[in-house]
Amino acid sequence: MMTPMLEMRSISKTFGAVRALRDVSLSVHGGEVHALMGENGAGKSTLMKILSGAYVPDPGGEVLVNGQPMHTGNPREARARGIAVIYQELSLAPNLTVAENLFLGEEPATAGVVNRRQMLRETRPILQRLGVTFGPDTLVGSLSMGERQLVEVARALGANARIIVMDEPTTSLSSRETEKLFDVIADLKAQGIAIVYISHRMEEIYRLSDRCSVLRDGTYVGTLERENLSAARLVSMMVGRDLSTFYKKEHKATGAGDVVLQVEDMSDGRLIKNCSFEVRRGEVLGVSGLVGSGRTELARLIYGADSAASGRVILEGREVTPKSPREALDHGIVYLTEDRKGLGLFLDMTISENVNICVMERDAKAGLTNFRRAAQRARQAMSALAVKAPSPRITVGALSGGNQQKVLLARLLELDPKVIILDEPTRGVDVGAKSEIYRLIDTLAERGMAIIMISSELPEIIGVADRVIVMREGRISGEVAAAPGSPITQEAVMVLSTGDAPDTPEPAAARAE
Amino acid sequence: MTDTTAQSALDRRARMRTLIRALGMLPVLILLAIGFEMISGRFMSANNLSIVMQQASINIVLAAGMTYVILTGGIDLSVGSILSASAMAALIVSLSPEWGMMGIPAGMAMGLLFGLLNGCLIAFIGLPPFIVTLGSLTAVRGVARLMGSDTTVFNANLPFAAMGNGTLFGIPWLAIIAIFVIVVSWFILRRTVLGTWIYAVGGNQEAARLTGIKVWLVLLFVYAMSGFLAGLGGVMSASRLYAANGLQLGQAYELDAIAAVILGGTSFVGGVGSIWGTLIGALIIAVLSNGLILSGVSDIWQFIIKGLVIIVAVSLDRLRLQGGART
Amino acid sequence: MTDTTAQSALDRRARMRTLIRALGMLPVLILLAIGFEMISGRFMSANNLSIVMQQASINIVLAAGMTYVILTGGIDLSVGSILSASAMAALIVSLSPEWGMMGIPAGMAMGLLFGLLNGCLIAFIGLPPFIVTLGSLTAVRGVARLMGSDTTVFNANLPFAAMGNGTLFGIPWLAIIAIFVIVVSWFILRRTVLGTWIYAVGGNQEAARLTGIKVWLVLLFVYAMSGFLAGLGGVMSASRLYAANGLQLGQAYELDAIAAVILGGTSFVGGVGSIWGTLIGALIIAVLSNGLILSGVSDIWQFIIKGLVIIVAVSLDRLRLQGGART
Amino acid sequence: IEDRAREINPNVEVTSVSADYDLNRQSSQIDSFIAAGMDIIMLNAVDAEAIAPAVQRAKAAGITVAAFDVSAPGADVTVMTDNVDAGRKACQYIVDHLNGEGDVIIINGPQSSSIRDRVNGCQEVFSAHEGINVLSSDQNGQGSRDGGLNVMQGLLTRYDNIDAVFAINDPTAIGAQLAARQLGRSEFIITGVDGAPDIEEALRDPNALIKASASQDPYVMAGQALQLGYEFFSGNPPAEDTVLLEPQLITAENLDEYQGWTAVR
Ligand SMILES: Nc1ncnc2c1ncn2[C@@H]1O[C@H](COP(=O)(O)OP(=O)(O)OP(=O)(O)O)[C@@H](O)[C@H]1O
Ligand SMILES: Nc1ncnc2c1ncn2[C@@H]1O[C@H](COP(=O)(O)OP(=O)(O)OP(=O)(O)O)[C@@H](O)[C@H]1O
Ligand SMILES: [Mg+2]
Ligand SMILES: [Mg+2]
Repeated sequence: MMTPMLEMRSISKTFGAVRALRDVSLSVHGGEVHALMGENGAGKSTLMKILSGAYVPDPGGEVLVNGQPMHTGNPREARARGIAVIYQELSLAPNLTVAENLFLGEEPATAGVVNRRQMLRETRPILQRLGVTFGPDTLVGSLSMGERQLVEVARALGANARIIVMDEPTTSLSSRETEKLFDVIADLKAQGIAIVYISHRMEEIYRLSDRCSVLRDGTYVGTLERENLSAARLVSMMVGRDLSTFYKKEHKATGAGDVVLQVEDMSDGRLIKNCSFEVRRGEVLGVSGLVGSGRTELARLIYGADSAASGRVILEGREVTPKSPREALDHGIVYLTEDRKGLGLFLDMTISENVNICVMERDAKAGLTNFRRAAQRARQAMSALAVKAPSPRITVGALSGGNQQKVLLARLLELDPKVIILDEPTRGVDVGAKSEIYRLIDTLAERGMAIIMISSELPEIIGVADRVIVMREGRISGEVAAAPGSPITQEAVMVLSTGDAPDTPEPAAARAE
Repeated sequence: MTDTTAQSALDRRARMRTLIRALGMLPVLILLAIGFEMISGRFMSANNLSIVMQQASINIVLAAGMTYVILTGGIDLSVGSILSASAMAALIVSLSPEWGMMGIPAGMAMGLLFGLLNGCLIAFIGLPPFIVTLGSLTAVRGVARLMGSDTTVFNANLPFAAMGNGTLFGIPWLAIIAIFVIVVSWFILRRTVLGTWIYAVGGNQEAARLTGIKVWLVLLFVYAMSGFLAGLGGVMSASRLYAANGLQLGQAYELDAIAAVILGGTSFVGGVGSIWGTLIGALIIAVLSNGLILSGVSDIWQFIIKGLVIIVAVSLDRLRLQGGART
Repeated sequence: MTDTTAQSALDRRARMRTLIRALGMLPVLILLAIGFEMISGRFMSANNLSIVMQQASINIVLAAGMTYVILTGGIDLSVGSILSASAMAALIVSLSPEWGMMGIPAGMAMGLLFGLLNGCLIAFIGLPPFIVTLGSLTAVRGVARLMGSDTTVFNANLPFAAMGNGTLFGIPWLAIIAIFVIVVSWFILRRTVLGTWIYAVGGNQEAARLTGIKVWLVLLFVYAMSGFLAGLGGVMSASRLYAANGLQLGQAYELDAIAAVILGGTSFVGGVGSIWGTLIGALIIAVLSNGLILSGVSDIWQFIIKGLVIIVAVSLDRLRLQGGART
Repeated sequence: IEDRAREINPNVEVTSVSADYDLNRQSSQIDSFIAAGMDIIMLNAVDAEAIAPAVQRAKAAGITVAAFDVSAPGADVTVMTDNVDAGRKACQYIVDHLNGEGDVIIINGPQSSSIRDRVNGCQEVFSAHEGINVLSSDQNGQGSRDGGLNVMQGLLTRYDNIDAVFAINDPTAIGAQLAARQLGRSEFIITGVDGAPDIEEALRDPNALIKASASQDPYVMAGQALQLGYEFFSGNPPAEDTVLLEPQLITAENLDEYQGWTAVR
């Protein structure tokens, strides 16, 4: 057998008291998609960051590229050796344009003077290959999460790397972009490029991976060949439990409840145009659409985070139309942001503080923090949502992505809301946690909460939602409901989101106005 | 069972770490004190320590106010000017025969007023704190000069002179006020809801807004508090000096206050830091000034040594923590 | 086809927006100029405009250096002290009979040296810029005083006096130097790889590190540049005054420089801003100082008006943009 | 100044600016005045030598420059206190009081030419008497109460016995006295320079440590400078272009004769 393109041998890494990785080895061949699986906090990202030079591993391990040892802990060197990484926590400079981000650190230049034209010229085909709608001159700061993720992908493509690591590249991508990405991956494979692919979406792993290695609690568990891949085996390797304990929603076609929330004619004067819909008690309303179709924007309008140009929000028959998040909260409308690090969590504060921050004022006596109540809430929330952390006094920044997501959810649930808007609630969350979140959504619905769930993952939306509205270019392009006996189909949603069906107007025309 | 033990052990360790971070500069302070004692042989006398506390007191009060502001990720450059205007107000009022003691509330009200003005501009119009307080640094300085028609106002029979020069059980009143301010600030920051909000706004202002925190209230509060404490500082200064001067008093005090806060480990980006660190930072600055005079170092060299000690102190801290946080 | 047109229209609009943002304060500048012309009737004379340019020149040079630093999210408080030390160096060297002209490179080298020292501490040890430059603000001031043994150094026959007082086609040399610095800075920031790196480090330092950008190099460069330009400022000041003084020269210049940068729309969080904005910011400050004197406003009121104008200027800007960016 | 200016010409337009001890700023201000077409510039120079080029520019523009308080080379007229003499007088008082023997301290200030002159004058006197031992002369009291107080607190801790203190100006002297009061020290006397209103009050107090201040009179000084400047401007150059006002040592005894700064004239 030929030497693997990439070999990592007995890598360990400790952060202070935390042992993130213990003696992990991994080898990847050219032309192979090697999936890396594991629960949140298993150490996948840490391993990849060691590969990219972002972290210095503990002494003892080594990284070989094409059989040659590589000096670790130096991003430049890793890059020079043909390694490109799409980071899970996006690492873009928001103040620069797409093109500038693509070439960051490798600007085409003569005598130190940037050749902007060349940059733009080389960026366009890469963006076209990914089928994005924004141009190379766009400021990254003005892109949505999903679009930024595509920029990251484009950057890895532009680097002409031999080894590409993709750390959860599809968390904010909808099915169309994901398909595009898969096409690209197939291309890369054909060119003999080695790909390490990290994802919590099982279907992606089945589709893409040639081999799949599993990490658990920072240790290497094993590698499965493609033919041996099965959900049951993977999950039991990842969590050491059986798949059957995981939650699967059975559709009980509800829809009997009264209307709780009505949104009428919402527009923001820019992207969102005349969106109207309603949600009933105990219903899970899915919101689907392509990246950049305006789902997040719409949710923010309803929540009062941005000011609407027109439109009303009617809660239980009364017009509330919140003008600030605070008003929305007071009315019992809560919103879970898709950007948990940027807009959700206070990373330097403890789990307890993050969970309690919304209800603190209510619990307080004469403005004094009620520490006993806070500790109690934090403890209950941590056990109810199975947050894996040694103590509620740990700062949230030190948790893995999935656990951070649960903390954020816990914060909203403490408010006991009437309507809850979840924006990509399972973004970057592992299978176990995902099933817990689905179970939670279902319990909440059963308790009579109205739930709006925005998601880019089609199977998830179809599995969880009772009814799906689909957005395209800032409008609600249609609705798909599950009837007993005829569940929502992926095709129905796809057609509405891309406008490919013959009877819908051409997209360019829609934009032209 | 083991879980809970492990749990509380971790808890304790986390708490220890916070403490160490807060007290980060304490070793530097102690080293400086020992050094100066060895050089001068007089530094550690009770008498001199009380002098150091007294000299530090005004900066401690200003730095306490600055801590609130910097915790929200802002900055207040106007404290020196506000101090000057407040001292003027306190003295002018103290000159009126019957209402002499009203000079104290007058000075503090003056400070509060300017602080509120800063706060309104920052909280409601959303102006950058640096520019707003730079503007008021200049404008309030003008007001302070105007109040005394550009002369030194003095009152040899200041009714509240005891505040500046008296002691309680041998501890100067100024020092007691400063400690009181620190303790109250600790209480506000750590024990009240408002305190948590302050940290939250500093940690991530947009997230705080989305969480329903009244960001405007927090911003208004911190700048008002900073102004109010600068007003208190003005009263303290007036009571100590029996005089105030619109042009010179309080010049560049903002730099000392900010230095104390940053030396104390509070981060410029906001959300991280503690009031105890500020206390230690302010004491380091005061010990340096006093100790260098006591050691007979000439004025010029005092500058050079002070600058170097500040840099070395944070270097030590950084090397010890090995953290890469940018402040 | 339609797609590309729409796209390039969008592109153009984005570029327009950047331009408007960069020139944000230009209307304020023009309004001020017109206002002062109406009040004093002399403001717009060629003679006075050349004086304004000359007065602004040193601050423009300092503010240009400060722009680099603030774009990376840092700050440099030491520019005033470095200016003073460099002016001292330039004058001391100029006094030697043969090597008089060497005063110019000597002053600039002095500035570069201190800038590099700041840069090393920030880039390699990772110390917070505020504390490092606060330390050097103090220490370098001491060095400047030491260099002249605390006296004013004076050279009536300064070999490079033309630089400070001469003109070229009626434009003062100082102004030409300042414009040159701005143009070069624009080129570096907008046209070179290093410039992109500076913006990247300011936008997201961690991302910059991960893409293999030598963050240390960028940091070293910006502080060295700031020091170097402060050194140039020192030479300019020396050539204008024929004298330098370690204690007083350059006091609080850092505030004016920072104010110019922030007035010019550069954000404190880093990564956003342009050098043209800085130029306009510095001109606003100079126009204010000159125009108020020309209009016969008394000193005290000059303070108050200056402070208020600064605040009003950014308020207008903020209201116009309706942006919520915190700086 | 303004009062006196109106006496001379009721329609006068007066603009005053302060330079905050900053040479560059002062230089710019003079340029602005030139542009504004002023007739007379009353200059309180930040630096006695370095201001020369700016003065030259003003004169070249046909403006009369009248320097006061601090000399300015090239000024058309100069009126200033003889600072060396002020230092001499204040310190002579100390020497006399100590009968030529004792440990003394000089609290220095920001190094401007007038302060340097005062210290020089003082040191001249001290060094002429062998019995006088200067313990410290390199501490900076910032010329303010605040700075004087802080520095003196340190010095008092450092030296157990002090016989006399010369402070470079009155605020520093008062600050030093405050420090002594606080620490319960009274073995020494203090002298200063200025004759400001607050020192009058201090001198009046029989328990004061401050015994004397060499006064200067800014009002007279500025007034005279303006008068001379105006005459020069009107084409009558005075016989001497520099007037050194002799400082007057005020003590508790002669305080009643002293007019002070605020007296109505
Ligand atoms: N900078 C850090 N400091 C301290 N601990 C860290 C740091 N980064 C990661 N960890 C810890 O290391 C462990 C592994 O984290 P890592 O991010 O590699 O997990 P992951 O497998 O990528 O999880 P996810 O699926 O949620 O992305 C976690 O326990 C995490 O808390
Ligand atoms: N902060 C912002 N400033 C300017 N434009 C923005 C901003 N955020 C998003 N946009 C634009 O609004 C459009 C819709 O974004 P939105 O986040 O609502 O999309 P989405 O449907 O939620 O997609 P995603 O799956 O990527 O989150 C995007 O094209 C984006 O360019
Ligand atoms: Mg990860
Ligand atoms: Mg979204």
